[in-house]
Amino acid sequence: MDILYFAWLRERIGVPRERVETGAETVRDLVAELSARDEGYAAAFADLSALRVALDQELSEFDAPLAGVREVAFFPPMTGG
Amino acid sequence: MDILYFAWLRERIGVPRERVETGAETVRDLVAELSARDEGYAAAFADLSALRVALDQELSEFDAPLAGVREVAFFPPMTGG
Amino acid sequence: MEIRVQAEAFDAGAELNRFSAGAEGAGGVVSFTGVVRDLPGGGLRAMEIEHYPGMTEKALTDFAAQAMERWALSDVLVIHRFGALAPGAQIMMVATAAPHRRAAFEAADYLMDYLKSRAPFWKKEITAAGADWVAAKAQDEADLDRW
Amino acid sequence: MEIRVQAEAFDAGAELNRFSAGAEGAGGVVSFTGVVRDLPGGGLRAMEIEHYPGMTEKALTDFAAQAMERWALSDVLVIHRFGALAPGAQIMMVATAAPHRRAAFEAADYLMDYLKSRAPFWKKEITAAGADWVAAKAQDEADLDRW
Repeated sequence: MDILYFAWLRERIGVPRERVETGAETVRDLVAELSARDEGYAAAFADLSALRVALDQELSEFDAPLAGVREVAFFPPMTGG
Repeated sequence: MDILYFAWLRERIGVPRERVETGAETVRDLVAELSARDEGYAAAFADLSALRVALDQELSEFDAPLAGVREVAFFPPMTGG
Repeated sequence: MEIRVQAEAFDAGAELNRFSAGAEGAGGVVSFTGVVRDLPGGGLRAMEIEHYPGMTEKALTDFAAQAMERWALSDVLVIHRFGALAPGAQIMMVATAAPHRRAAFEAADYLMDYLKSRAPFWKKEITAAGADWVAAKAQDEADLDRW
Repeated sequence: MEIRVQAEAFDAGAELNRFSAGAEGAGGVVSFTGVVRDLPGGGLRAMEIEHYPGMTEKALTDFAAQAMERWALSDVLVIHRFGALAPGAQIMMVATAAPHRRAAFEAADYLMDYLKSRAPFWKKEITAAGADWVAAKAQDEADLDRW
């Protein structure tokens, strides 16, 4: 599964994308797995209300299931326009 | 006092403007005076709800006083834009 | 604030660029361009626009000033043509520039409502069958109540 | 319907004219152009816009399709830039064409609200003091509830 990071989340994690093997069932499970890696990840994901998630390039929810998903992207609220 | 007519009112009256000497106190009085002239005027002014009036180039009401007014314009509802 | 009432065609794109370049501190520019629509099924030869010289400029200036007072705007542009216009021709244009987008949108929308029903313009449709004055729409009058 | 996500500058006036010329049956065209504003007091060196290639085009296409479904529109144009933009530069543009003006206004307003808060773009302000990610505004989120 490809995981992408954008904006300040990308800067804090230190990479724009990475490939992970995971059995996580939901986005929230995946976040817990990533946060368990080290303090950097834990800090980046500390406040989920400040983050958004897209599954296969579609905005989604942290409770959404990951079955069949190939690309997960995490990022702060968008500021386009 | 100058009286101006626009759009279909101008076409029905037959002139775009005319100069009248009048002692009419309100727009409504002036309309009554003009309507008394002949059937053409009477027909043109028959339905005041279909007309608008401007006094010295400012939208006004048929009950407005004419004291000091130099230019009165009658016309149908506007269709700009 | 610029108000123009003219018979000549104008280049909406060039006007938009010029207006945007001159609008200091604006974060957004909204424009509306009105186009002569053909009649359903075609057949419109021309749209003739009559106006009330003097009052037109005065009314448009008043509307623009009211918009500048009501919203925090950097600038306002209004161009309105008169005379005979072919189907597809541009009739008029409004542009508003503002620090915040909602102000620019609302002010342009407001100006259009006033232009439609309170500026002394009258439209006449010329077809092979003759000429008809366009009737004012109840909807346009109702739109004014929003402000 | 045309969606463009690009690093290059665009000419808003030329785009408006091209879009208007191609919008069959439209009685009005509304455009919104977003401009990089300097910071209060100046000092902005650049606004850097990051985006999510792939999802951005998808999201903008979805918003435009939703607008076409919700309002009777002749056409929709969305252009959004990414990369480093200087103060005064144009960031993005939305244009809507419709038989009736209110539809064009509402659809453009709607598209802007979605672009602001639901399209995957992130702005970063670069000053002499450093770089700061622009925070999302509660107002922009609230604006979405209008639709």
